[in-house]
Amino acid sequence: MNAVKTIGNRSFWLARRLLSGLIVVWAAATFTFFVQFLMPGERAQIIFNANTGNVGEIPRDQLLAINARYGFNQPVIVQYGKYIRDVMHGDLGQSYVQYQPVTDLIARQIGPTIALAFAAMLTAWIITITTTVLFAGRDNIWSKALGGFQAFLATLPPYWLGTILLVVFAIQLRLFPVVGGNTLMGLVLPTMALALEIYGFLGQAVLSEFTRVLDQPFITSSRMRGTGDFSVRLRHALRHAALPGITLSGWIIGKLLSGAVLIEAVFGRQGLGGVLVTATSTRDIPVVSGVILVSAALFVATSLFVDLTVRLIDPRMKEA
Amino acid sequence: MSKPAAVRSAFLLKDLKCRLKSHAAIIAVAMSGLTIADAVKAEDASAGKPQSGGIIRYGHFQEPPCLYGGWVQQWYLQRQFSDNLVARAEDGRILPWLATAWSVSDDRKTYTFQIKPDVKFTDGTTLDAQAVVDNINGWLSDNPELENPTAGPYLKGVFESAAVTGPLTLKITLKTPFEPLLNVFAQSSQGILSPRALKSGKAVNCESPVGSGPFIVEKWNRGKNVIFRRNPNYNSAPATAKHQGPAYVEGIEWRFLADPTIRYGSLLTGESDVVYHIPAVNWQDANSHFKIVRHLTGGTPLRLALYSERPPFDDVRVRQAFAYSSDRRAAVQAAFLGSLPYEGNFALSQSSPEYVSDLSKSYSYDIEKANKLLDEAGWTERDANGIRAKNGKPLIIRITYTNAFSPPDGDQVLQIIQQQAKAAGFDVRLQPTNQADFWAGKNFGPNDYEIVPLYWVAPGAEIYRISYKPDLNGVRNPFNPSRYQDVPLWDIIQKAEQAADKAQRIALYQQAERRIVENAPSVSYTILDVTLALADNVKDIWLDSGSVGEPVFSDAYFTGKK
Amino acid sequence: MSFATSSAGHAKAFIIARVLTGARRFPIPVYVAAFFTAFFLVAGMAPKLLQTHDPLALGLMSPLKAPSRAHWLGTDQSGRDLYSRIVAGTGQSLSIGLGATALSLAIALILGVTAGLSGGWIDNVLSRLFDALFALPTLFLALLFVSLLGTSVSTLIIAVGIGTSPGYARMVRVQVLRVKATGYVEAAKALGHLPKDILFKHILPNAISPLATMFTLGIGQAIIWASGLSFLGLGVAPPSSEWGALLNAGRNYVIYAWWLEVMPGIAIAAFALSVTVLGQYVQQRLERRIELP
Amino acid sequence: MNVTYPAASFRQDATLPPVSSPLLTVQNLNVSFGPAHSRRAVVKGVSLTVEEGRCVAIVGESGSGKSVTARTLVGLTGARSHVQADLLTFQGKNIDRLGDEEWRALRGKHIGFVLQDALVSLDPLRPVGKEIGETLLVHRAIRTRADLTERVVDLLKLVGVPEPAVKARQLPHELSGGQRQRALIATAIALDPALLIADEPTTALDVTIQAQILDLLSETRERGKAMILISHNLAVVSQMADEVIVMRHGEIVEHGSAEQIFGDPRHDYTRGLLKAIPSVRSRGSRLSSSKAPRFISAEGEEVRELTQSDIAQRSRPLLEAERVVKRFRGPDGKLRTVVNDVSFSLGHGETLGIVGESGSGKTTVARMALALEMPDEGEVTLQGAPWTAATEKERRHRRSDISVIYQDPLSSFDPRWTIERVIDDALARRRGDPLDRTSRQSEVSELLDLVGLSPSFRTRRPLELSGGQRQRVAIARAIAPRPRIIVCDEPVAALDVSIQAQILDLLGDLKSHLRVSYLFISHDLGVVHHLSDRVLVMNHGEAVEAGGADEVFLRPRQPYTRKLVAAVPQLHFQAA
Repeated sequence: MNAVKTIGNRSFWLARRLLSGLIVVWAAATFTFFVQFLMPGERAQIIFNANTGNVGEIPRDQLLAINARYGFNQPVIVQYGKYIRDVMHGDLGQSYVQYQPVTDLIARQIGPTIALAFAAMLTAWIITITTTVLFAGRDNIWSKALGGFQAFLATLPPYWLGTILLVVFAIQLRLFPVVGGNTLMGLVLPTMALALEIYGFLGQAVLSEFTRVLDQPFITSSRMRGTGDFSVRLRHALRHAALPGITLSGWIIGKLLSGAVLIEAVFGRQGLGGVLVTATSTRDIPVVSGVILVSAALFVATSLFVDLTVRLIDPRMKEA
Repeated sequence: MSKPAAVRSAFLLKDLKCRLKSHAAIIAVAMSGLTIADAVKAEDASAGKPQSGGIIRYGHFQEPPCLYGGWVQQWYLQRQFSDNLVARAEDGRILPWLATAWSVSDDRKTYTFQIKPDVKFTDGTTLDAQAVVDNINGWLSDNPELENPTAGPYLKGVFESAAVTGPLTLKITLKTPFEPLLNVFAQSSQGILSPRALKSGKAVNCESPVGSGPFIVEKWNRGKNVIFRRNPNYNSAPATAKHQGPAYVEGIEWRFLADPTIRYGSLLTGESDVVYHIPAVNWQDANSHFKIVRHLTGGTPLRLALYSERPPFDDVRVRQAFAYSSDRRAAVQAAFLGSLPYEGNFALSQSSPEYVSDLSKSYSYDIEKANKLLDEAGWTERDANGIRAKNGKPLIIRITYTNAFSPPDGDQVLQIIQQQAKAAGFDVRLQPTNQADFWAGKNFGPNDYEIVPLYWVAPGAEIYRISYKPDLNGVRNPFNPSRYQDVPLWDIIQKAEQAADKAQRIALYQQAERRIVENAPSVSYTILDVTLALADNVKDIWLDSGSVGEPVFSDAYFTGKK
Repeated sequence: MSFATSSAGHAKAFIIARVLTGARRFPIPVYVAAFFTAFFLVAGMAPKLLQTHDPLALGLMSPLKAPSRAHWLGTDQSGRDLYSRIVAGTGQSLSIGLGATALSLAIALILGVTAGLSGGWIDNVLSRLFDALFALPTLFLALLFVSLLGTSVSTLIIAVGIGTSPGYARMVRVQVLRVKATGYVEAAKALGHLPKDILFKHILPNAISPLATMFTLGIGQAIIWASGLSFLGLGVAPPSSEWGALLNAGRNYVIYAWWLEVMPGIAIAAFALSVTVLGQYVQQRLERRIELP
Repeated sequence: MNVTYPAASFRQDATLPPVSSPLLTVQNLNVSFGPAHSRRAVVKGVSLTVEEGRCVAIVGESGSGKSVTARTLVGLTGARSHVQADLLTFQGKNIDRLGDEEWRALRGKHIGFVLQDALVSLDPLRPVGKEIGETLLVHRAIRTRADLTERVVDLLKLVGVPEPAVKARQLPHELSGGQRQRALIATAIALDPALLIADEPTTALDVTIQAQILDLLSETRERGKAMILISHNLAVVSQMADEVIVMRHGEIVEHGSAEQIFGDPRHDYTRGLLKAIPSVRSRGSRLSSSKAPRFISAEGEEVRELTQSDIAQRSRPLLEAERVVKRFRGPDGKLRTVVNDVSFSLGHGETLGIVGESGSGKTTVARMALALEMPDEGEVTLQGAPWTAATEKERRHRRSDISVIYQDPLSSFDPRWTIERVIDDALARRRGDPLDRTSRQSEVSELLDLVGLSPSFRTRRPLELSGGQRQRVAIARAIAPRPRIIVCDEPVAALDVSIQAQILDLLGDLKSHLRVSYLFISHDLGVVHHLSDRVLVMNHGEAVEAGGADEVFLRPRQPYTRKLVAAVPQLHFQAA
């Protein structure tokens, strides 16, 4: 009976979260749809120029033909309706420039980005957990230095760090490939560049909570049972300290695409970031909208995942 | 220095293309036939016999949206998988390729071509006269799927028809004589593609185009590389090639490494066998460690076009003063660190046949002359910062350029000019403009700039027709961004074009050259190149100097163990 | 002791003594941070005081010189003094950092306070809006503004300011909700104070003060963001030596002339870190008397 | 932890304790905190012994060093501490130079420790079964997983947790307060340690639960184990202890048998503590030694004469709640009735005590009286006029008639504001004559004086005050607008007994001099009884019993009231 209630609660919560996630994605889609009208330049002109390498006025008949082909001559609200309908059917349109359906373009580039983001996040967590458990809240110099070190990492521009890592470890020391692609070794440096910045923030959040938790009565209580220090840190404090870190991770993932754009540029990697920058610089609006939409959806999905994780770790949240 | 000139040339080419509202920019590049200059040939005959095998890892620069088309980045790629009707040698001679022989009628309006037998596209279909005719008709049609943005603007005005006269013979008829026809056919964007494959639409062909060339596109990993596989049945190498038959190497991994640090770094670490454009800062290093293959282009040099239709540059003295006000030789040395030569001849690149070398010494840095000229021109007022003014109007010079396309090396020259010209009282302002804005025409309105940097690659002085034709009969010449209107110059150019005698033609062109330099509608500083750096164990990669210097890998081979 | 009767000298001595004894208790990092912050502030406001060379003066004979006594941080490809260029770029970088953060916080404050105070559907709509904006890549928003407004310092301020505001807006909202639920707000209500008085006297000051640290953190982050845009070629026009532009320009020289890339990066990190350290310290000092342990 | 030892020669003697040594011996224990140059002594020269099977209680107020003393016995005084003792033996072994490993072997296995408030002393993210199992696992007391589960369930059964198998898998917050505390005790007694230290084991618990927990601890003791009980609550201690140690400021003030301490306290401090406990016997007398303040304003006239209208209104109740009902929506979306059909009235100069355990709805009633919460049914009227039924705008100018003192004054002060501003802010709401700036300033001083604070407090901020000082400021703020009613919501629950006595005295003094009425809410029957004229007993949102204070507490009619009264621990050895 208790269990039934819990499940009921959870599906109610999940339904609400999914709904608000959909609203967010819809809002992002709407936003990008209307933003294209703010961008300078007429769409037919951009398409024509992109395909022919031209600029400026184009022949009127060409303009009309393109407008008709893409439906630009219809009322905006009709275009919007069609856009939303297509999006709901999983059709993000056709690139103006690249002769490809947007979904194909994104599908092919999303893998490396997700791999990078995931690897960076994972690495950041591993470093966070290791350094926190080993050094946090101790009465020594390392413990004091840890927070400062993290703050320092958080203030390094990640692409700058990436460049330095690339030159030092790939070009000078030749420990890692310069052109890494998606090989494991090639992933190391971009991952570190991104992960160290994430660690700067994540580590600080986890560290402060960890330090706080170490003073909690239940920690003392556990020590009073004879539990060893390492065990107390790992079994008790870490779980608590991880919670704000997980929440923060949700935020960071949302910003990861932006960071990945720069890191991908530094390391010459494939990825959504490059797609977005190229598309923006060529006003390839369907691609821009598509990438935004996908990243918004990713963000919503990861937020949901984060919330679920938090609720898994902290069952008290179920009741909140 | 670093992003060597080739990168820059590709970029500026694109800029110009955008800006000039026409396809013709591409044409101009396509005309870069006579450019040879100091191209280093990959000879190395002593290295022994070519051996088969290996995959060349080539670090290229930019990735185009489609594997073939009008942009120079697409030409580079198309050269690998398609063959042209004819080839063009460095010295400008037209040599056989798919056409084994051809003849031209006396009225210079009908061309008859004999096609090489037994050539197959890599989809198995036969490359015969019909296939060539289908290609040509497609280029010049209005079908956006087939239209050729290079050949179209060249030929649409003069082309009448193309017809098959036999399985391996075809005839092309023109409305009026057009001497550069074979030059056009020799350019990579006019490579012949499989008509059957083209039927499946541009989206498919952009990803996996089918030609008859030495390599087959196996896979295009967008954002990363194009994998080329050797065409094992290749039997249609041009006469300019070093050998006939299939390529020695098994394939090419054509990587897009836009970042110069990574590109050159990958050569340093041995991850690439060949890379495009060496960063200027690494030029010395590259020369001492790697083999350099280089092609300096002809046509106009890289120059600053001064808007001469309105003040301040409507006054020739101000233009000349601007030319005197900067030490461009030193600027080029500083920015390119020797990877590109200084070019002081505002009219023509040093690799052009009509080049007058003493002109390159004109307008050497002379701040006193600049001041004197400006005083004469009436720009006598000076503000606290030393900026001149005339009738209360400050001497502001805005330079519009695309920062997305202009690597820091190029910026550097502009920044040096900006700083030096200040001493003469010019307030030079840089207006970097991103690619998208460029396409939307931002900072390019008639009143938005005083200077735009540009170049136009061509074989030689014939480029004057495009760059300096005045607006006659109300027809605006869109390719003259300095808006320099000089009817006497135009007369000289036309006379040169009509001169039958070569020596007389050159003399006339040189007369035009001197006139251009004297009037300074533009101020040049360097020229463009295509440069590759090769690892030691790679031999016989050459640049197709008859075209725009596309790298050719079909003769390349590895020495030693690979 | 009565200040009315004590001499001014007395009071001064008292204050000096306080400052001295207080100063002894500053941790060393705070000293370092204060030094750097002061340095960059002077560099931002009066660059000439700190420059050793004209940042624009060309030295075509001495390009790409490694750091030396003549050029503390070396020279760039045109022989310009890198140290002086970093100093010269400080003003713009600081404007971007401060301006973007101020704009971001202003937007966040208006929206966050509105959402937090209103509750109900307004809160719901605004919260979803924050979510939606938050879900958009910051870089996209920045790209958008750059293409709408062109490249300049003010564009970077607007782009970074708006791009980073949804995150702050969420924090403000949470803070407002927190303060709204405190006993002192209820106590003020129980005393019969007007809602607007409660808003300005209690809710705003208490909701904002924990964000002060965020502000100092944000300045550094805004500079980093802006330099990221410069890196993509969307920064301020040359010959500006805004730090991001220096980073971007230095990148191509990194193999040969490492200082061109390393030094501006260190400048960014040093400033961002100093401001953060100082901000946290000042916040701690100020809030020690009023913050719950 | 930084332990320094006395001279080696002395140590050698100490390592050879007599055969019939007590379980635990502490001689001259000193503990200090902080770095060497600014060391702060918190335990000074404490000596004690615990014999097998005996219960020694350490009593003291906050800051007395009682908890630190206890923690020294398990080596958990913290990283910055400095411990020094002439002798520290447990089971005949020296425990003052133990290494980390040795301490761990001792903790949980030989010395069990129960902290106060299980909600924070059990890991909120781990099932209680795991926490109990931890003791067993750490000391390798079980072999298999099934063994572990079985032992945990047995232990939960032993401490009287119902459905032990189910509860073992639940998180602390899913258990009731009493069950939690039982589970916490189970973690401490899992390995049947020779010594059990219980640090405030019943603080924050309702009286009925407190009684149960004390019973449980007594059972443990009856099994022959020694115990150190630490508490601020003398009544709790008097029920359990064989021996009592009274500590203040880190020193032992008095040490003796329970009979002696409670029956014949020798030290003034001990006597004061005993006297400070409010109860039925203390009614009408002062709890603290403080003098009643002078309630004379600067002008020399007595504050607040009764006016004609006051007298006219006297016949009517000031505040009246008429069958109020309040429901809240729970997290599961269901409505829960928190206050059900409660009526009461409060007359002029009267104190109505509302007493009940946590969750009884008493605070919600207070909030409805303040019109901070609106009843779903019924209404509250103030001075005969609609109160909860009025609009906030109408209410606003009448709010100065009714003010409030919270349990946690700290959170009710804006942390940024100085005390002066806090009180000034309330003064600004005084009805009638608006005060100008200077008169408000002098009024602030007067109010501070009235609540027994010196004017130097004006510039302080809430965080810089002690708990008792804060509550005085809260009172000053409450009386500043000259209200007719003050709602006191658990005003002394967070205070030490001596401070509590002072505050209760102050409230009593103010009542008689300002002629305000109190709506006094507390869980502490003694406090309510001490102060109230009439009493309302609440349980699960309903009014169980109402009537005169003596009537209800001395002759309770309802079973719930009886149970409540019975659960209150009584001093077993009340001084004559």
